[in-house]
Amino acid sequence: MSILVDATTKLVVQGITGREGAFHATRNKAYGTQVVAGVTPGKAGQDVEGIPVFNSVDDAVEATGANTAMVFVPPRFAADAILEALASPVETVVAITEGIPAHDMLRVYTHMKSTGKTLIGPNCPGVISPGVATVGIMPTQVFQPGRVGLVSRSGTLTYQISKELALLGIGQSTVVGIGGDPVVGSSFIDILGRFDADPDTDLIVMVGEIGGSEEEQAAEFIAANMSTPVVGYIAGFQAPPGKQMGHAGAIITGSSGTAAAKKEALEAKGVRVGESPTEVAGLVKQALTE
Amino acid sequence: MSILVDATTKLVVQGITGREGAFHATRNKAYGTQVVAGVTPGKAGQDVEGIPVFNSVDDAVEATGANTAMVFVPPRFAADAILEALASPVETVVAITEGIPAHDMLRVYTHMKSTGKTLIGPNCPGVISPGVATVGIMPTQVFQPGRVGLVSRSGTLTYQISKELALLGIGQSTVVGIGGDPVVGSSFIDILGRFDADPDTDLIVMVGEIGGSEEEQAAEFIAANMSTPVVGYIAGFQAPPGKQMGHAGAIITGSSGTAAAKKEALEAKGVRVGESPTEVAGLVKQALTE
Amino acid sequence: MDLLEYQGKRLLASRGIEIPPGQVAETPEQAREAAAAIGGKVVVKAQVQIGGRGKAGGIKLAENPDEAFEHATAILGMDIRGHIVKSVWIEAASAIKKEYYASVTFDRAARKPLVMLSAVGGMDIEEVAASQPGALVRRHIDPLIGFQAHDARWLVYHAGIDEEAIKGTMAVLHTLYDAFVSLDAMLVEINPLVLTEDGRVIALDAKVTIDGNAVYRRPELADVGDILPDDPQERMAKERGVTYVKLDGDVGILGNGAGLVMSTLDVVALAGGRPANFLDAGGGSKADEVVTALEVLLSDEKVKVLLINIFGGITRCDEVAEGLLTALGKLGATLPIVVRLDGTNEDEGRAIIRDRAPSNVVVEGTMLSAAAKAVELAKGQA
Amino acid sequence: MDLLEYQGKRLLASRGIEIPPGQVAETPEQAREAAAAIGGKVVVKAQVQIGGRGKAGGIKLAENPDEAFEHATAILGMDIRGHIVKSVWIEAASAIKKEYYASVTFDRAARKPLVMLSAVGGMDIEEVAASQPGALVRRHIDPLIGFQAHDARWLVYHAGIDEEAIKGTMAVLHTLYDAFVSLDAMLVEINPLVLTEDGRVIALDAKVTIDGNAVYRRPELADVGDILPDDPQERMAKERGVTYVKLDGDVGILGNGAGLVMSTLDVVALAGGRPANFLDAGGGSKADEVVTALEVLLSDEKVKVLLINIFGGITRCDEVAEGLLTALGKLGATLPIVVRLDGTNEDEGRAIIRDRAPSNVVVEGTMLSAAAKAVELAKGQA
Repeated sequence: MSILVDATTKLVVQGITGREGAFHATRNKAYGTQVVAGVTPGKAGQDVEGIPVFNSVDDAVEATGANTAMVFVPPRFAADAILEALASPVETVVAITEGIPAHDMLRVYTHMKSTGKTLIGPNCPGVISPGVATVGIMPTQVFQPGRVGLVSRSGTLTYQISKELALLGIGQSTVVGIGGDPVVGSSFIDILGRFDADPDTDLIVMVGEIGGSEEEQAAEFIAANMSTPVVGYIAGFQAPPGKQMGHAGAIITGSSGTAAAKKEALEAKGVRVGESPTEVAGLVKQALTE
Repeated sequence: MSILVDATTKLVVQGITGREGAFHATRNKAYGTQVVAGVTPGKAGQDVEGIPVFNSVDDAVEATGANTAMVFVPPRFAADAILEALASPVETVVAITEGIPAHDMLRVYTHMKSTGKTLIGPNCPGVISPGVATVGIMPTQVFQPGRVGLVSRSGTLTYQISKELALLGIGQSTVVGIGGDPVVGSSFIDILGRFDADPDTDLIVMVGEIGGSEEEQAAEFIAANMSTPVVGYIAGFQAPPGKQMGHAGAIITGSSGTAAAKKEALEAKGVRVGESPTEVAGLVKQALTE
Repeated sequence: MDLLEYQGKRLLASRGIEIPPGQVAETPEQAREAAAAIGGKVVVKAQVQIGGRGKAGGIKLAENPDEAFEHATAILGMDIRGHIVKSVWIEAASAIKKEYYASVTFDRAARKPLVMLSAVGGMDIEEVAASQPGALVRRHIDPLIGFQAHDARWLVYHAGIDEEAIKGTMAVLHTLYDAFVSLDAMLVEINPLVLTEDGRVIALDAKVTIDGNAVYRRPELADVGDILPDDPQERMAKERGVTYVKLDGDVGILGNGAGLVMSTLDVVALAGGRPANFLDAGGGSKADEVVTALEVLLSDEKVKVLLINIFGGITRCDEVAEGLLTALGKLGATLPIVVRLDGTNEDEGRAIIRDRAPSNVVVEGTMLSAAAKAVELAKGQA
Repeated sequence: MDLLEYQGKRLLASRGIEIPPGQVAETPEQAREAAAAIGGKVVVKAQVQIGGRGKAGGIKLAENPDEAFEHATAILGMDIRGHIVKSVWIEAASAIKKEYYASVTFDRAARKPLVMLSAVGGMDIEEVAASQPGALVRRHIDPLIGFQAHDARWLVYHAGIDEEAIKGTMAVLHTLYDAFVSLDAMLVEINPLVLTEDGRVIALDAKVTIDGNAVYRRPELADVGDILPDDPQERMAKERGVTYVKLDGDVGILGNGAGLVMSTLDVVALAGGRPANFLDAGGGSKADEVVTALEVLLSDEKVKVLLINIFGGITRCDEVAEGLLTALGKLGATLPIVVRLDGTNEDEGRAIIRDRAPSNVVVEGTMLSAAAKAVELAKGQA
């Protein structure tokens, strides 16, 4: 088992005829994901390495039964592409695109909530259920099947922690990159809840970073609602206050956004927090053998 | 029992210091409704016949525990007033105001759906649960307590049919005027579903008119989902096609909007339809004694 | 509020949709001048608030200004299904390659705006919708998100718009939706939307209906104005803000509330009578409105009997009775009048009629008996 | 993208918020001329992208043009917390009756715009928020419905805005929200918003931050331009589109992906070292970006050791290795460089370094060991 992405996932890739879209659609397919369709307006009838291209997501769904969309279109057109997917029968949308205007995402997010559908990202590496399927741009060789769920705001840091877990022989049920933008479709809480309900996830690693108050909110949620144990990691203890750190999101907003405050909030709710990726992997190992 | 309005209703009247607002707030209170507050911006601290006035719905709710709002503000400001009520803890909003621009209501309606709250109206006479409480402008003397639910797009026609029922000794659990505007907050189907779930409603009278396809949709809903019997009435058999008849809504849109088509659609689903208010009352009497 | 073709076209043109150059003319001479100014072949089009102008002979092609003069002479003053032609729109004739259909309207059932597009446009779009449902594609829009690029793409691809017209049609759809919202319209329709021989996408007609409740906040409609009906009663009713529709019977009907009035029409018909009109004095009718309404009805010579059916709610029956007496005193009508008063202050209202009304006014206790009485009296007058 | 006070003010003024008349000056002479043109008392205000100007002496009242000249002379060139003052804004002094605070910003936690208002404005709004939480009222806005009249009413009544300023403050709030949306802003803030002695509500300051991802669609920002930092490395990084922040240590750090770089900083600190910077070459770093990033780092004399920490995903380790060789060839750096390469094509990347890199470059197998090695080397250099 796994969450969000599995053997029943039928993927339509929006922006499939672009360089990145074509590259990752092909790679996702090679990993075993059912990549059933692509969309590029005006290019219906073409194909990308055997994946048929359609003019609209609706057409792709009608012809192929796609239930998940991955968005690879450039930032200026990405909000429209996400809205198109949300207007179609597709249930889950994974938006990889980086650089979408925040106000676009505010509108898309608010609309998405009223549809009851799921959006992961934007500006995220995607979702992988190791050994089963991957939707996104994650380097698949880093991951191995297992029973630890991982959710992260950061891409490469996710790979780092997965690597540390692998060194200890620990694999993942699903790894979810939720993205670091100011407005993302799914929060830590949304994903933690899904992992908690997944019978094949024994423990969850939550990888946060400075800025915002999502980790603090997650701490409350974990204490109030979850039975699956969580191990936390927060990046940015050495980050200077008030400076923007690459992710538009990583701006410290008052004391609540510091790494120390986040660690404290999590530990106050019984979540063990490692100070380095290596320590996190150790804590996971320890928790699993308790 | 009853629906929407009952002994637990605590009403805040928006626009209470206007002529109509003050008049009907006072009348509703005299009937037994708990009219706990009024709102007129800038007039906090005043009162209308003992009903305290606040600057905002939030303040009114905080001070009085109001759970229902009635909107009496002029059409140019009514959409804002409904949105204010929806943004407050109030759960049910009854909008009496006539003449609200349709595009305002499109936006308000779509927003309302995402809040999970209930809006009755606008351009409606309100809701009465005879002998218990009334919210709106209906002449209370026409109604008497009983076990027949009544839902109608029209005001005075509602009174006429209630009068005919009274002549046969039949009272109502609740009477709901949903309003005749192109976009209203609650449809026939919404109200039929509530009546169907009400243990103290034995039969429902649905009073429709020409235009739109709401009655046709209701017929489908009744056949598919309801156990409580329904008696129907449609006004407008003699209405000329394609002319607007007072209610902006009553425009015939293709053959589906005619009174004959609506009657046929309802009868095809087993709903008895009277051709005059008198006949409707007779059908109700007959159905109740079967 | 329905706009005339040229009014709608100008509003669309000001938002960026291309229309052929044109001018309004109210006389044949103006039509000739307009045709001369525009140059080349022109089309002379009757400006009336009703469809089917072409079939009725209200649209003519003119080769030159003199022909435009002739056509305008024929068309001005023409009666098209009850509408007298008071102006014509003279516009340059277009070289048409394809005719499409595009509209944005209000779908009451879905409570959403509905955009429709067809690659098979032209006069009989309703027939297209009925006989080739696939040829008219429909897409609902979330009014809070608005019309998006993907909506436009979906529509043009699914309607099968020609490749060379795709970009232009998508632009028209965006503008049409913007017009729908920014004009507080209930309908904006272009039929036909034309692909010209030289590859432009232009509007050859425009039908725009504005929400009367929102005109106050649309200053660009200030000089459009509402067009008064030609029928004298309908005109009087509209001037005085009363909802009135003329029918072809002889029983004049006055009630309060649209539903009750429609029901009254039906009950009169069931009793074997023929309603002369629909007249709703409003749910909250006061004495003044009753007087106004009676003035409208009594000015119609076809009305033989009057049926007044009032159910008092906000309306008080005694005020209605006083209004009736005032109107009768002022207008001195002698035709039979059947009155039914129920609801708020019904006893006081009935007493006023009984005690002070002239003998041609009778009170009935129920809607059914009042209708029967009115029909009986109408038959007696025939 | 942070705007200077006067840029923000002009954008608000163009939307209808009143500001005092003013001019920008880049020399004391221009300041004198501006003061003369404005007339009366003026305020000379340092234009820098950082708060706390007043406390730092960057805001001065001038009684006349000569005083404006003197103040401008003192303020221009001043270093305010690392920002050099390059221009001053000269504006008419206002007769202040009350100071309020108003802002619209982005609440990440709620994923909604947040409007804040206080009747206790002025410099230390953060202290007000901390010490008198009730004095700063907050209201979230649904971005699809937008800011409504009831939101404005709720804010002014709950903030306790003075009666005479209510109407003006509500108008400012509407405009402020409109600016937030129509400028693609992350923050629009007026502190203080002032009620003047003669009853007007005007903006005496403006802080506007624009979403860099949306600048392309806001033509009115075209001539605003992004302001380059004064620090040479930060300036170079910004010019080349690399995310860089200078810190005060000696271990230069380069990684791909903000999270991984932050984590690298932490691990270096845990190992006892002091990071010299944050530098994210991007999640999808290519060889070119590595070269650029290295150029930025190597130009900083404080950097004694370089730690390169790459986890290849989209980024390919062999390309990073090639980029490193290219940069070293070009720049000829001799300081110790610790490289850790993992992920896509890690073996190829490591082999390139091992086989072809100069001897000052060492490869480590894990992030932890690489950090330890870098710290050890830095201490050796000290």
